Amino acid sequence: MITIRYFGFLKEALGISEEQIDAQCCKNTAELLDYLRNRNTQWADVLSDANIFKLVVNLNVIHDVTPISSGDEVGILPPVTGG
Amino acid sequence: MITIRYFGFLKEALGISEEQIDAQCCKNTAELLDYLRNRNTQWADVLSDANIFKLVVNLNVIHDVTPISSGDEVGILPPVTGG
Amino acid sequence: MKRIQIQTHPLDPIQEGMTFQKEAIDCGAIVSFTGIVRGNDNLIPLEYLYIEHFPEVTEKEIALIVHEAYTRWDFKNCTVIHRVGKIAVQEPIVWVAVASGHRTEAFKAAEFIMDYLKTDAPFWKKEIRVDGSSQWVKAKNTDQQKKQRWLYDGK
Amino acid sequence: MKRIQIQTHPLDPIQEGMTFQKEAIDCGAIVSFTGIVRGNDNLIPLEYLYIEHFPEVTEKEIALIVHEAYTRWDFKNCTVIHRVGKIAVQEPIVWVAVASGHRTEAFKAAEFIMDYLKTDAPFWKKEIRVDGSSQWVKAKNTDQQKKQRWLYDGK
Repeated sequence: MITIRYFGFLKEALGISEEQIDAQCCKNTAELLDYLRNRNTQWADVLSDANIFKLVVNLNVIHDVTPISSGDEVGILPPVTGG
Repeated sequence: MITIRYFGFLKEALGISEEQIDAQCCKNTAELLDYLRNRNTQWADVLSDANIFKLVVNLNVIHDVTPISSGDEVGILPPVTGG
Repeated sequence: MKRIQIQTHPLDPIQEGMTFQKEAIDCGAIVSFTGIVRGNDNLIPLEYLYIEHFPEVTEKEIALIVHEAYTRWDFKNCTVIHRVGKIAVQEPIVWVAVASGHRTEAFKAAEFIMDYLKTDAPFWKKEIRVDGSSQWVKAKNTDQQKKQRWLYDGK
Repeated sequence: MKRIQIQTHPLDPIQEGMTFQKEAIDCGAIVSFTGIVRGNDNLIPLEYLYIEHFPEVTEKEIALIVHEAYTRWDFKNCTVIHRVGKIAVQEPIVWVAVASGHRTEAFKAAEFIMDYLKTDAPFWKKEIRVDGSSQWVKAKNTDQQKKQRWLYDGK
């Protein structure tokens, strides 16, 4: 299983803060995003590129497509608004 | 009489912090500086342009040659080093 | 010495400033920034902010920002404290302090850290207004521009 | 609210910061600068600084600098405190604080005021060293350059 964590407005827009999905779904972070966007048009809209600032795999911010497998945790971060 | 006040290193280099001179010496601040520089080579050296940052007449910083007369106070300020 | 702290309890810039000043041995300059929750930016006044973050990741991202500042300017001490959770109007939300030999380094590093913290550190702000309505704050383009300025105005 | 103060008694940035923060109503950003006497800039360590100024004129010149900053950036509160007389190593010599709606204005105005204070305000620094020798500090070209930067980088 892969754990997915949603932050900020994504949580409320998707109605979920964390979920576990079968690791068969996707070999890497790009495939994971495709998989989630294919759920329905709402997911596709909410998870549009403009709404995703960064992905985090196992607490490391990633800058390129990154392989994922069972046991990994992926965080999906919307644009940040701290300070 | 015109009162002249010296500040910072000028005081020590000239061995004087304040003096009064006859107002007949000079009609304006440029003439005053000439008058003081003509006292001897030491005064000319110490009061060189590089050592004078600004002149103050009656507590107002001046930016141009300014008329002076009896009762006026002129401050001679070397380059500043605060902060 | 670098210190990065995320906390839910109130942030006290005075207390932090005292500690920071005491530790800034041989530094000629201290610049500090305090960010405070404003109440009247919108039509309906704010009651409080709620700030979410990503524990561990936020600290790591701030450490990267401080390190990047350190490669650009020579400074000795740096503290970054950011509050999360519920924060009332007029309360401090973020405090950044930099101590260095001379003033320019401290000014530049503190401003740089704040600009990058705004655009890179995983914090999300939700506004809860006095009428009970609430909304997640949208990221500002002006913050991106302020950050990009440092690409050219590196020092 | 602007406050300019020249004082011979010790300068306490913590106490001043507390007062300043309390008065910064509706401000989202406070930037403060503390300048501290360094002891080891030269071969022979410093024992203390002696600072001379020109009473009345110094205050007026600082007021002009603060006003010039105010024409460039929108800020609400500003305090400038400079100590004169005998100041020991590690003691604060100058404190500048600016409070504004947003951070950039406070950073820019505080740095601008410090840069101009260095080159324009009538203060003169004399170093008294541990071996009893003493010397008036020479004005630095780098301070002139920092000031001139603001002619082009106005905002």
